[in-house]
Formats: sequence, C-alpha cells, structure tokens
Amino acid sequence: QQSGGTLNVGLTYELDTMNTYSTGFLADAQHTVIEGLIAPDKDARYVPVLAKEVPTLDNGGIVLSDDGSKMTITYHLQENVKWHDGEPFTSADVKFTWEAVKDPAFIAESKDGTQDIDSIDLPDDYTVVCNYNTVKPNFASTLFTFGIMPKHLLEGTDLNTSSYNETPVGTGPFKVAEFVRGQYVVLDKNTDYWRTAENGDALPYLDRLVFRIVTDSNTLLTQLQSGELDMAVSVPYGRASQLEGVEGLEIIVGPQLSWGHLDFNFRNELLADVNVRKAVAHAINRETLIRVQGGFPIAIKSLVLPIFDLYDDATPEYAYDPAAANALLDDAGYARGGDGIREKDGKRLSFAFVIQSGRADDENVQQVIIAQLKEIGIEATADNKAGVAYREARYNGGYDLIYGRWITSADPVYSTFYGSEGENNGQGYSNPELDVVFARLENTLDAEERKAAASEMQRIIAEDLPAIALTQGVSVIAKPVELKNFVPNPTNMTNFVDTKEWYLEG
Amino acid sequence: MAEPLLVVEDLKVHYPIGKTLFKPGVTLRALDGVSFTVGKGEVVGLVGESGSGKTTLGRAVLRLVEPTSGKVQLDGQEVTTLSAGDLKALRSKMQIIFQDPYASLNPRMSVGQTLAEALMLHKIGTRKDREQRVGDLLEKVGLPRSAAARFPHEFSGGQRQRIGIARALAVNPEFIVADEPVSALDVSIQAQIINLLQDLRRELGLSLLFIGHDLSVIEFLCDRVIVLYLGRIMEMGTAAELYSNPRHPYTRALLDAAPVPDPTVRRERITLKGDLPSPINPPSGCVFRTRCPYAVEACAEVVPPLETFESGHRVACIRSHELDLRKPLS
Amino acid sequence: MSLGFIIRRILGAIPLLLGISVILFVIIQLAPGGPLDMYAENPSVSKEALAQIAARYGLDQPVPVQYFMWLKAIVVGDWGYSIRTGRPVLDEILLRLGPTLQLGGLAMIISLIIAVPVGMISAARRGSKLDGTVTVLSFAGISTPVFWLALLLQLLFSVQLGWLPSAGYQSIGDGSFLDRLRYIIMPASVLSLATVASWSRFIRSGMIDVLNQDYIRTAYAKGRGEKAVLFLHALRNAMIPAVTVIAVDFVTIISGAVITETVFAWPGIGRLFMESMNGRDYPMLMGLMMMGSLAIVAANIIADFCYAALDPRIRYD
Amino acid sequence: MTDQTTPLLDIRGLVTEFSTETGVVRAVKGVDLTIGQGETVALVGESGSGKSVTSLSVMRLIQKGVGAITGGEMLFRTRSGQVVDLVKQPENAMRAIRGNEIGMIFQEPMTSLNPTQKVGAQIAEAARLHQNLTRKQAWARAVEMLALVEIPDPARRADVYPHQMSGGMRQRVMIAMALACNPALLIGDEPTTALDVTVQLQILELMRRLQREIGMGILFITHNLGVVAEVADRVAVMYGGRIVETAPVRELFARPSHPYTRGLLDSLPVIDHAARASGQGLRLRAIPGSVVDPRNPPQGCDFNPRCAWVIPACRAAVPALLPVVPEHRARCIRWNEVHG
Amino acid sequence: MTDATVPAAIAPASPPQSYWRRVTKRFFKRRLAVIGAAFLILLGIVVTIGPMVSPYSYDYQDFDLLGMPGPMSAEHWLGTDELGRDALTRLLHGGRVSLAVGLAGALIAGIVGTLVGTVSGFYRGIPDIILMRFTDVMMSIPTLPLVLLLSGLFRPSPPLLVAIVGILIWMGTARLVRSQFLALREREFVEAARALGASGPRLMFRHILPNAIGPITVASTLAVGSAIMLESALSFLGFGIQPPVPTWGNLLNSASSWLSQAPWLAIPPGLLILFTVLAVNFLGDGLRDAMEPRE
Ligand SMILES: Nc1ncnc2c1ncn2[C@@H]1O[C@H](COP(=O)(O)OP(=O)(O)OP(=O)(O)O)[C@@H](O)[C@H]1O
Ligand SMILES: Nc1ncnc2c1ncn2[C@@H]1O[C@H](COP(=O)(O)OP(=O)(O)OP(=O)(O)O)[C@@H](O)[C@H]1O
Ligand SMILES: [Mg+2]
Ligand SMILES: [Mg+2]
Repeated sequence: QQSGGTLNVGLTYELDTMNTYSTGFLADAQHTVIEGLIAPDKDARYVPVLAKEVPTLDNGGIVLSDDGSKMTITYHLQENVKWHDGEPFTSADVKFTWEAVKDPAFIAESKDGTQDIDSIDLPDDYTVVCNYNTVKPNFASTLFTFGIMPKHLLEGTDLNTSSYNETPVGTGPFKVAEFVRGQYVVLDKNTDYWRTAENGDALPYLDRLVFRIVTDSNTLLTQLQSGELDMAVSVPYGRASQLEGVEGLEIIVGPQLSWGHLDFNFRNELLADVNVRKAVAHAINRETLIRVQGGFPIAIKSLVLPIFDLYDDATPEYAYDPAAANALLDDAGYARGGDGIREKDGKRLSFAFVIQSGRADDENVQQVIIAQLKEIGIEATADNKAGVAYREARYNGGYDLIYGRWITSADPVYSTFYGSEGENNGQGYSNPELDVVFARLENTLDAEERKAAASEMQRIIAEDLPAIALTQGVSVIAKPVELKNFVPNPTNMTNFVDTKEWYLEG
Repeated sequence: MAEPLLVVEDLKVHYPIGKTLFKPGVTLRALDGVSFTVGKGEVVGLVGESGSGKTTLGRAVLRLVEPTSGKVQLDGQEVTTLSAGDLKALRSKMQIIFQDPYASLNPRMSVGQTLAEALMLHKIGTRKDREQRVGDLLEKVGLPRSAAARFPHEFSGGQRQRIGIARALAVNPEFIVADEPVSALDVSIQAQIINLLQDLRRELGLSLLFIGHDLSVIEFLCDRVIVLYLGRIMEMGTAAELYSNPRHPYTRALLDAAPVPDPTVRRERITLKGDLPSPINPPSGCVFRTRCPYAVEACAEVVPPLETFESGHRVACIRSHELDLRKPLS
Repeated sequence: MSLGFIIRRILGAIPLLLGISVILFVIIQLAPGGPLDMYAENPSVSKEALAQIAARYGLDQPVPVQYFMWLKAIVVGDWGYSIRTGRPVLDEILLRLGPTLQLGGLAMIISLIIAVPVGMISAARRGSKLDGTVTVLSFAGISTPVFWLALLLQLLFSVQLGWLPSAGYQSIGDGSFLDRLRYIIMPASVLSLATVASWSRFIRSGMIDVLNQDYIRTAYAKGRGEKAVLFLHALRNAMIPAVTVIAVDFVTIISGAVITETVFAWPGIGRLFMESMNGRDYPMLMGLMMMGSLAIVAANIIADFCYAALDPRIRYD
Repeated sequence: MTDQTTPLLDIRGLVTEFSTETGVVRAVKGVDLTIGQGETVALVGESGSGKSVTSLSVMRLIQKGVGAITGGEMLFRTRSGQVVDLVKQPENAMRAIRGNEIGMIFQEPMTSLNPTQKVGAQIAEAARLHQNLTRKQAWARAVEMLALVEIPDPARRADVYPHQMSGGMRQRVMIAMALACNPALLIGDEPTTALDVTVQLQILELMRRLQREIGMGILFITHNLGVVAEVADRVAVMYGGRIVETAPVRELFARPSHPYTRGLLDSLPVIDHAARASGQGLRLRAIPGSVVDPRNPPQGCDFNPRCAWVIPACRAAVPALLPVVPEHRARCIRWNEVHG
Repeated sequence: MTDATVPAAIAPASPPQSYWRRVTKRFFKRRLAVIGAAFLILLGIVVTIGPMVSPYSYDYQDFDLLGMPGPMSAEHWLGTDELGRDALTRLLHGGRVSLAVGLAGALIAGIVGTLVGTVSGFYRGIPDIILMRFTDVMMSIPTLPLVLLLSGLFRPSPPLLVAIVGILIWMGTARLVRSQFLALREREFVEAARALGASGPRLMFRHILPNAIGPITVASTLAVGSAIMLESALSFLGFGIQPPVPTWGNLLNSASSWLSQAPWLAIPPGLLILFTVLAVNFLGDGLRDAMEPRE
C-alpha cells in the first residue's frame, strides 16, 4: 500500500450541497467527509464507525421497554476522534445532529428517524442514549448513520444557508478543499484522520479525491475514454460495453440493494382489476429486460432481494407467458379492438407509462415493456418526466404505469412502498391484510417473527400484485486498474462510504 | 368665374412629430390655413417648392389625410365631417391621380382587375358590363382593350400613368386631384399625358386640382393658379394674370427660376437665397420673409392677409401695392 | 447622444421589464405542481414545517400579492432563495455568470473575427466561386444541429486525437490561461458556429446593400481603390444595422449555451438552468429567465447607443 | 473659347454592354462625343437612352461583372498634356485620374454623400488622395472649397454630417468635392434634377461662375431643355444609346434636325395665347409611342417606330451622323426635311 | 402628325405575366434553391411512403437483436438500434414527425405573426402600441430557455409542443409583416384604393397582404428550419416528443450514446437534420430572390 495520488471521479448529477441531510442525491462525495456512528459494509451489514460497536439487543445497546413498545439505544463513541478543525468529537455533537435535523426550519431532504426519538440523554461525553417512542428495527438506516454534524460550528446558525453546505467539517478521511458549484469538489486527505490501517499505516492513502460533475452521460463516457476521468460508479448498463478495452480502466460489477419494479396506479379502474395486472406480469420477459440492460441486472420475483435474510424463495412467480396473459384478458372480457388494443365497455387498455427521463437504461426498459404489452393488446404510452416532476408523479400517482428502481438501505422498510399509509406509496394501493403483516414485520426485533412476516408479505404482494418486481440492479463501476482496496458497497450509502483504505498502485 | 364645385376654407393639417411617452414632440404645420375654390369645369393649378404642402392639400381635400381644422365642401356637401359610409359615396365624385406611375398601381393585380375594382366598389354595372366598361375606359385613355389582361410591370411609365387616369375616371368623378401626374415622365411622354388630360377635361367637363412644379405645364393647363409656400397661399389668380403680372415676390422668384428652353433669352432675375425653412418652426409673420429680397421689418410682425386685387387675383404680401414685380430688378 | 436620451431609453425599458416579469410569473404559476410538491408526500416534513417553508418563500399569499412581493424584493436586489440549494438566487446566478460570459464572449469574438471579413469579401466578390462557397458553408453552419457537432468534435479531438479535453472548465489545480484556453476552445467554437454563419450572411447582405448605394460610387469617383472603399466607406455603414443583430445575438449565444454547456460540462448559466428545471427550482428559474430577459433588454439598449454612436443621422435628444 | 485642335475629351465609338438575366443589353452603342477645354457640353435624352452609362464609362465606373466597355476609345488630355485612352488605362492609373483630373457630380444629393462621414472629411479625402496633403492641409482645403461653393460659414459647415444639410447644400458639397483637385473635366449627371427650381437656379449659377473661374470642361447631363438652354455651349442629344444630334446650343434650338430633337422641342408646353383664347390649339405635339426597350431595339434607326418622317430606308440601317452645317450633325437621312 | 395621343404599342409577343409566373421563372434560375426544393419534395415523398412499405413498424422490436446496435445488413439497411428496432424505418418515421413539427410550428408562427403584424401595421395607433409592446416583451425573453421552461413545466403532447414552438417564433414574422404594412399602406396604389372607397379588410387583404406575401413566405419557410432545429434541441435535452415515437432529435439523442461504436445510427439523423434545414434555407433564400428581386 502506498499513499499518494489523485482519483478523478465522475458524478452524473449536479451536486447541490455537501450536506448529507439536504442533498437530493445519493451522497457519494459527502460520505468521504462526514461519518456516521455506524455504516453498512459490503454485505449490507452494519459495522461501527464513530460508535465503538453497533448496538444490538445482544450487546445491550438496545433495550426494550417492559411492554415491548419502545426502545432505548445506547451508543458508545470513539474517544480519539477529532473534527477537521481539530475540535474533539463528543456526544453533544450527536445530540445536536438530531436536534438540527429535526428542526422544522431546516429544509432537509431526509428527516427520517428524527420523529421516532423522544429524547436523547448524554451521560458523558462519549455516551449517547436515545429514547425511542417506538420500536424501530431499521433504526440504523436513518439519522446518525448519515453523518454527524459539528455542534461547535453550527449551533445557532441557519443550516439552510450555512457555509457548511459547501465546506462541511466532518470527521472523515477527506476534507473539502474546494467546492465549485457546477464543476467539481476537491477533497484532500485528512492528515489527522483518527483511524489507522491494521498494519499501522496512516489513513487515508489517497492524497486527493476529485468529484467532477459531468451530467451528460455521453460526456462522462468520453471523459472516461480520454482519461480525463479515472472512475465512475454508475455507468449506465447499456453503455458499459463502450468502456471495454479502454486502457487502464476496468469494469467492476458490484451488488446493489436496488430493484426495478413496475407499479400500477390503482386509481385507474382498469388497473385495479387484478386480471389486468397479472396479464401484464405474464407479458413481461425479464430475460429481454436484462439483455436490453447489457445483461447486468438479475431477474427477481420478490421485492425482497435474495441477499437479505428475509427473502423467501417460495414466493410465487409469474413466468413469461404471453398466451396465459392473453387468456387472462380474454376471460376477463377485454376484447381486441381494430387497432389490436383491447377494450371493455368502451374503455381501452391504454395507459400512460412514466419513467424518469434522461436515464437511458430505464428508457430502454420502458421501450421493451411497451412493446411486450402491445403483444397482449395493451397500449402504453411513454410519458416521461424529469427530476422533481418525476418524483412528483411518483408520489402523487401522476401515472398509470411507472417503472423505477428503488435503492434501499441495508434494512429496508417495505411498508413505505406498499403500505396503505406508505410514504412512497403513490399508487393508491391499500390492502388491510398486508398492512397487518407490515405492522408485524416492522414492530419487532425478533428475527423469527420477522422472517415469518416477511414471507407472508412476499406472498401477498406477489398474489395481489400492486407492483411487479422485475430485476435486481447492480452497480457498474468503471475504475482504474491501479485502484486497490476498492470494495463496492451495495447500499444507498454509496461506494464511497469507506474510502480510507483505497490506494493507487504503481 | 364658374359656379364653385369645391370650396376650401381655412384648411389646416398639422402633423404631430416625435411624440413619445417621454417626450412632448412638436407640431409640423404642413398646411396652415388655406382657403380657395375650384369652379365647375375649372382647372386650378397648385405650385410651390417641395415640402410646401401641395400633396397634403390634395389629400386633405379628399380626406385621405384627416384635416386638423377647416372646411372642405364639394358640391355644397361638407367633406370633413362625413361618416365613413357617406365618404365612400363621395368617393365616386372625386378622385386622385398620382405622381409615381410605378408605385400607384398594385403590382399584383392585372390592369383589368384594378379598373374593375373601382367599378365594383361603387356597384357600377353588372359583372359582365364591367368587362365592357373596363375596355371602354382603356380606350378612352388611349390603351388597347387587350391591356386589361396584363400586369402593371409590363407597361412603360406613360402607359401606367394612363392606367392610373383610367382608374380615376372609372367612377365618373366630377373632380380630380392630379398630384404631379407628369413630373416623373420624360418630356416626350409628358406631352402625351397633358394632351390626354386636356381631352378628358373637354369631353367630360372635369374639374381638376393640378399639382405641379413645372410652371410651364401649369400655365399651359390651368385656368387659375395657386402658389403655396410653407403651407400658406402666397398668391392666386388666373394663369394669365399671375404669369404676366406676379404680385408676390415668391411668385416672381419661381417664375424667374424656371429655366426657359430658349438659349437666346437672357433674363435678369431674382435668385432666392437658401432653402425652404422648416415647417416645424416657421418664421413669424410672413413665412417667406427669410428668403424675400424685399422683406422689411414689418414682415416679421403680422401674417399678411390674402388681399384681393382685380379679377380675383389675391396676394398675401404687405408690400404688394408698392412693388412692381413686372419690371426686372436693377 | 445626450444624457437625457440615455436616461429616457433606460426608463423606457421599465414597462417592458414589468411586462416580461408578469408573463414569466404567470407561466411559472400556471405550471402544474409547485415547488412545495417535493415535500408534500414526505411524511417526515410536518404540516407546520410545510407552512413554515411556504411562508418563508411567501407561497401562502395570493398570486398577485406574491408577484408584488417578488417585484418589491427584486427591485432592492433580493432575488429570493434557491429551493434546491437554499442559497440566494442572485449569488448562484452571479457565480455561474462568469464562465458563461467567458464562453459567450469568446464565441462572439470568434464569430466577429470570422464573420466580418468573410461577409465583406463575399459581398465584394458576390457571384464569384468564393462567394458561392461561403454562402453554402454559412447555410450549412446555420443548419447544423449544435449538439451533434459537439459530439463529433469531442469524438475527434478528445477521444481520437487526444488534443483537447472533452469537457470541463479547467484542470484542477491548474487554471492557467493556456489550460483554460484548451478547455474553452471547443465549446466556444461550437457555440460560435451558428453566429459565424448567420452574421456572415447578414454582413454580406448589409454590405451588398451599402455597395449599391450612391455614395460608394461617389467614393470611387473620387479615385478611391476598392479596398479603401470597402473599409473606409462601406464597412462602417454596413456595420450599423449589424450592431443590433450582434447585440441581440450575444444573448442568443448565451441562451444557446444551455445545450453547449450541457455537452461540455461547462459550469455556466445554461447548466444552472437545466439543473433548476430538473429540480423545479422556481425562484431560480424565475431569476434566470428574468436575468436573460434583462440581458436582452440591455443588449437592445446598448445596440441603440452603438447605433447612435455609429450613425450620425440618428439624433437622440 | 474652345480649343478645337485637341479636345479635352474625345470619345469615339464607345460601346458599353450589360449582361442581364434576359440577355446582353447594349446601353451605349457607339457614342462619339468631344468636349473641349472650358466647354460645357449638355447631353440630353430620354430616360434609358444611355446618358448615365456614357458618363460612368468615361469614369470607368461600370461595375465589373455587370457591365463592360466593349468598344471604342476615349482620348483624354491630362493636365500634363499627355493624351491617354481611358478605355485602355489600367485601374490604378484610372484611380489617379478619377477625382483628380475628372470630377463627377451625381443626381441624388441625398444619397451620394456618405451619411456617416462629415462633409469636410469627404471633401478632404479627395484632396488628400491626389495632392499629398496632410490631414490638416486637406481639411483647410475642404473649408476653402466650401467657401468656393458659397456655403456660408464654411469652417463650421465642414464639421457637420450630410443629413444636417439641405438638398441644395449637399449638391454644393458634391461640387466642392468634385472640384477639390481642380479637375480639367467635370461631369454632372443630372446634378439639378432632384432640386427645386429655386435651388436649381442657385446651383446652375454657381456652376457657371466656377467654370468661368476655373475653366474646366463640363459634361452636363440633363433631360431638361430649359437647363440646356441655360448652361450649354454645345448640345448632344442621345436616343437609344446613340448620339442622334449634336450642335451648338443656339443652332440646335433654332434648327433641330433630328425628328426626336424636333419632337422634344415641339412637345414643350408653350402658351400660344392666341390659340388659347380661341379655344383651339390646347394640345401639345407629343411624340407618340414610348421609350425604346434596350433589350429589344428596333431595326435600323432607333427612333423609327415613333417617327413621323419614317420611310422604309429608316428601317434598313442605322443612319450615320450627317453634317447639317459645320458643327451641327444629325443622325437622320431626312434631316433637311425635319428642320425645315 | 396631328394627333399625338396614339395608343402606345405594347410588346405583343409575350403572354401576360402574373407575379407568380415571374416568381416561378426566377425561382427556377436559382440552382441551390431548386436543389433544396427538390430535396424537400423527395424527402416528403420518402418519409410518407417509406414507413408504409417498410416491413417493420417504427416500434417493432426484434428481441433477438436487443442490447447492442445492430450493423447495417440486407434486412436492416441502416442497422438496428439497441432495442432491435429498424433504424431506417425509425429514421423515416422520425422524418414525418420532425417535418410535421417543423411545418406545423412554422404555420402557426406564420399565422400568428401575420395576424399580429397585419393588425398592428394596418390600424396603427393603440392596437399597434399594445401588440408591439407585447411583441417586444415576447422578444425580450430568451427563446430556447423559454421553450424549455414551457415544455419542461407542462410536458406537452406533440400538438402542444408544436403550438409552443410556433408561439415562440412568431415575433419575427410579426415585426416583418408590420413593417411591410407600414411601408405598403403609404404606397400610392393603396392610397388610390382608399380614394376609391375601399376600406379596412379590402385594403388589407386585397392590396397590402398580397404585396407582402413574398417576405411572409420567406420568413415562414425559414421558420420551418428553426422549428425543426428547436424540436431537435428539445429532444436532445429530453424535453421533446417521447419515445418510442421517433423524431430526428430523439433518434440523434439516443444514437449519440453509440456514436463511437455504431456511427451509422447517429450520422443519418444528424445529416438529415442538417440537409433538411439546409434545403429549407436554400429554398427560403431562393424564394427571397425570386419574390423580392432587388432591382
Ligand atoms: N404623414 C406625415 N407626417 C408628418 N409630416 C408629413 C407627413 N406628410 C407630409 N409631411 C410634411 O408636410 C410637409 C408638406 O408635405 P407635402 O408632401 O404636402 O409637400 P409637397 O408640396 O407635396 O412636396 P413635394 O413637391 O416634395 O411633393 C412636408 O414638410 C412634409 O415633410
Ligand atoms: N447595371 C445595369 N445593368 C443592366 N442594364 C443597365 C445597367 N445600368 C444601365 N442599364 C441599362 O442601360 C440603359 C441606359 O441607362 P442609363 O442609366 O444610362 O440611362 P439614362 O439616359 O441615364 O436615363 P435616366 O434619364 O433615367 O437617368 C438603360 O436601358 C438601362 O436599362
Ligand atoms: Mg407632393
Ligand atoms: Mg441617368
């Protein structure tokens, strides 16, 4: 392992802020600067960072209340951690982070988890006791995992306009040297980083990390080819083949906690008919979808990815079977009209199909699905939306069909997608039976119980089909051959959650 | 003098210039109180330098520009207050002929269409009749009937001028304003058009307000002549009287300045200094005084009224009695 | 050209700007959804928080009131806050203005350097082979899709030949003049293509008009040679009408940079605009559109002043 | 007064052609014209007869590519006494002649001056170009010239732009510019046509005075016979690209010997007071027909379609310029009947 | 020679020539313009008929060819895109859409512009002030961003997109028509018609408009080019017409990713946009020469 070197990484989105809580994107660059108490590793399991250990029931970090309805989580903090400005990191910073994010005046992209905590006690400088008002099996995926903010710098300031958003002070291996909006952010090695390698080397190895903003995917590829960029972590599937044979570059496929899904809008009465949904499920050939995405994704049948313990392989599957799909629709009384599109009672099976525009892979998937649906007499018309418009449509049900890819934390909460009150449920889908199962799943820390509930959930979703789980995503990473110790991370904490050990060889 | 067909009284046309939201602008007095009459069957000439308001007068009479104030009566009917509908009816009584034979015909319409439009607008004749009448009109102005199918660009300047005259004649007007109809033509062609106008006048008993700047043409064609300067009448009278006995220094200067096509003649004459002053800022008193070789201090004080001399000869000059402009200057 | 004229001309632009701001405001108000929609379905943002955000941006007021609030603020230089970054709109715009002005300015210089002589020669030799070639080329320039050309150039100069960086503003840690030049040259050339073409056409036709004027014949009759006539007599007169076009086109160049900046990852106004579009950052969009319109209005005023300076016939007082 | 032996300018058989979309147009088809030193020759003729093209040919200002001199010679006696053929002069030699040895004034005073240059500069330009003057000297010369053309307050007037002057003033500026280098020949292409009669008179008197003082030869193009009578020593009448008659001015008016000249004089509106009183004779004797179409000229004599004296021989060939009396020649085979 | 008022002879040989006949004659002398017109006609025919005779529909996917652009072959003359669709069919169909957008956009711009210019230039006064201030306002908002803003915020359907494109490029035509009207309404033949009692609509539509038709036609022709370019730019930025409906803009957009590997996908739509707009420009320029000859 040698230290030194600069790594130029391409970011395909317009970096809006360096604050992990207010960015609208996955916080690639931010995670090299700001550390959380714990973080997911390459297998989506939590490991301690600023905390000395991951709190569990077993190690006493989590204590359930007598009636089992609440929990208390205690973190023991590392004691030798310093902020980039040299101030010591203490439990006050943790509490401040909770208060700051919770503050309604702070306009944050993610406030998840702040409401679940009633209060925080700080018995000493290195102990944090969080009193939850509920039981949250997924507590680790929110709040303190995203990062801790320095109280001594931020207390009393307006976080919305603070310079923290450009040059955050963190405890991570890299410090922000320069953030030029629209161009790049330069991160320099934190020479006082609190961790060292197992062999005693000072960390991090890299001198400098540069994230360059290249929003146009053509330009991104061009820059990788011309060597102006060393690395990109989300090369579109369809484009990966273009990087084959580029000198000094290698393509790594990492797992990703993401899955592509086709959702139905239940406000559309035609789609409220389960026969139509099932016909759609039979009409889609995942194999084709995978091929159109460069062969990268993996076919799935359940929204719970096989990597998780909760996955149940017995979940029913809808095989690609256009004949069955046609039969379903025929039986349900949808007859083909003159143009080959089915209709019933004067209502055509014609749907607006939304995806996020500008994402080549999704666009291709959409085109294939449109073509496959046409085979069984269903018309889908592309109605693609960009940026916030897409999210708006997704949240408000501004679509008939929507294809998207969720990327989750290491312990996803599924009710957010398909629970009647789920915050990401824009479909207008509501199944009381399923809600009960979600409640079971999400209010216990008992592994057996959770597993059973999850199986039930997977079965119901497969049968009732509010959405079709199509493929599991992977991340296609282009990286320099010389970059070593790079371990892809499958979670939404991004591949940059652990950069301290990366080094360039030669 | 014949019974008046057209009576113009104290006619004024003022143009506002350069007025914007942020600027008051000024007034251009193109015509500033002009009164005269044109008798039935009479040809009245209008002369003056460029910018003196001749065209403005011609158009104001036809209400092609809105007069600022004053009266215009045709055949006893007040023109300036007519409604749009009545005005249209009046259009068949008075017409206009233009100077530029190129700009005065619609290049996209055939000659026949141009003439037929005039008939149609005044509902003269049936559709079939009109074809006949168009042919007749063309013959009347000395063009073959076949010209109806052709387009203006296929004709020479003189021929176009004939078409313009035919258009004016189409509605059988009693009165025509001819705005320099021969100025743009070659001398040889000019004579043809003058003859045509003479013929038509005789045949149809037309009254004409003939605008021109060639004094010999005016003298040849007109019964009476009006001399205009900076929007005011300087002198008017019968052609014979005015040419032989000019009483206004300006008239005299104009007559002197006109070159005579006779190399044997060498005259003494008044040469005017300088150019026409701006109608935005006309001189006080007599507007001509700044260029007048006879100007005295009094000229700056009052606007000289039009004084009448023998046989309707009228002059706006306070010194018209004392000056004898018939004699050459010493 | 008097001070009075300058002041009047500038004052005269105020109603225009008001009109523009009303239209932009209405468009943005009419757009389906609003900036707060991005929070509406997020249960972690409470109702009170939402109301607070709305109040912060004045979104709880009726539209006309919002307009006047906005107007009042903008007059004193407060262009509001970006919803996306939380930073003042004006700061964000000014931050991005520099790179865009550099790009647009260079494109403009390139355009002028090429278009003026080309247009002049083409006019002086009209009907010749050279003129024919120039004509076809300029039409081709006007007709080429910019982004396509940009891609072809990147492919050629960056990937194949490796001479120029394909995109970006400067090398990190370098940023010397030469370094920046290497970055700017390709986008500026692409950006100038259309203007080179259209200006050379414009100057050609303006020049032809002027060369047909009587005073050109007068100059020849004085004994002037062709070059002197072209430069001393024709050029200035031909440039007078061109001034307006050039001034207004400068803004067109800059708004055309939306595409160029996207392709070349240029950190300017155009990209900011695209970001704001995708983020439905209404205050920012409003600010950007207003800034663009302001630039056009200013360009027109400047063109008028240049006109007055170049053409003594026009008296502004 | 005129130097008969070596004329200032001797044009022989000048032919100028234009190529147009509809074919080649012969605008000037063999013009012979001489101008003696200090002589004023008036060139009259109707629109399109080739007057302007003749004058531009003398200046060699026919636009390249559009038209060209295709025949004849133009012998010009320069100040140094040398006789050169202007047709054959190389362009740079022509440049030294234009504005220097030959000055020219155009019809439209409104458009013939560069609107964006001060009039002083425009006059000075001519002087500087040919006389090696410094900027200052040239300006002084310009002011001097303005004074010469009777512009009041010349020093101040040199400093204004053309649009700030009236039409008559501008024409004076044009004259000042043309005369800045004391040319031997001044060509005026309808220099007074666009002006009011009162101003026309001023300009004519000015030109007469200047000729007396400077002594240059003048080629004065006009279509106004009145002006011809005022200014000319000799007249040449053009029709259809040819000179059809040439004579000293009194001789021409007294004995027009070509039907066109005759027709021109006859068609002038002159009051016959007696006829008027009797109601007769209110008609003019106009020339029938219209001007020649240069694309489509008639066979033989150009005037034959409009001529009252036409006989078959007129259509057979273009008549030669026949001498009527010494110095008076007419291109008509029946000249002696015409002027009778 | 007593009566001098002899009817002047008119050259008898040539038949009467209307304006259009002369325009046509002049037009056919402009080589580039004729080439441009011929190209456009040919293109029109090809994009109309092409998709009908093509064995594929524009959205037919051959799932066997999925994943990578397919090479040019006997079955697929211009290859296939990464979704296994026939590139030629899509190119031709895209031509239909792009040309339709261009024509319709220009038509709207032409109609709106002419209407505004006509009213403004003819009636002058208050209507003129109002309309021209409005035109000024519209002209002072940068076009491309405004189009992007509108199509980004409203996600228009194709007809709406056409309307947006049209509505944003009418101002030039309006100014032009107005200036034509202002100049023409002072012409003597209009004055003559007025003197004959012709009023409003007749003066406007019979006398003035036909004489302004040259510049209007030219402007509208050139607007077709602008509209096509604008659509392709919108599509390139992802705000245009949605796939799978092809337009040259979105074909170019999606093919540009494969530029280095499958240039046969990206070159044709780019060239077609270039050539079509070029042809339109040649045509417009030729029409200008033919309709408004400089004497
Ligand atoms: N529409 C108008 N607006 C402003 N001023 C005008 C207008 N029409 C004419 N004038 C001005 O009114 C004055 C008189 O113009 P008019 O055309 O009547 O003169 P004229 O005697 O016919 O001249 P000419 O001999 O040149 O035809 C001029 O100063 C002219 O500039
Ligand atoms: N540039 C040109 N191209 C084609 N033909 C031309 C050109 N210039 C002149 N002509 C033709 O040459 C002929 C003579 O024109 P010229 O201008 O010499 O006439 P002119 O006697 O000066 O007439 P005017 O009295 O109208 O000035 C005309 O028939 C004209 O059509
Ligand atoms: Mg007039
Ligand atoms: Mg001439």
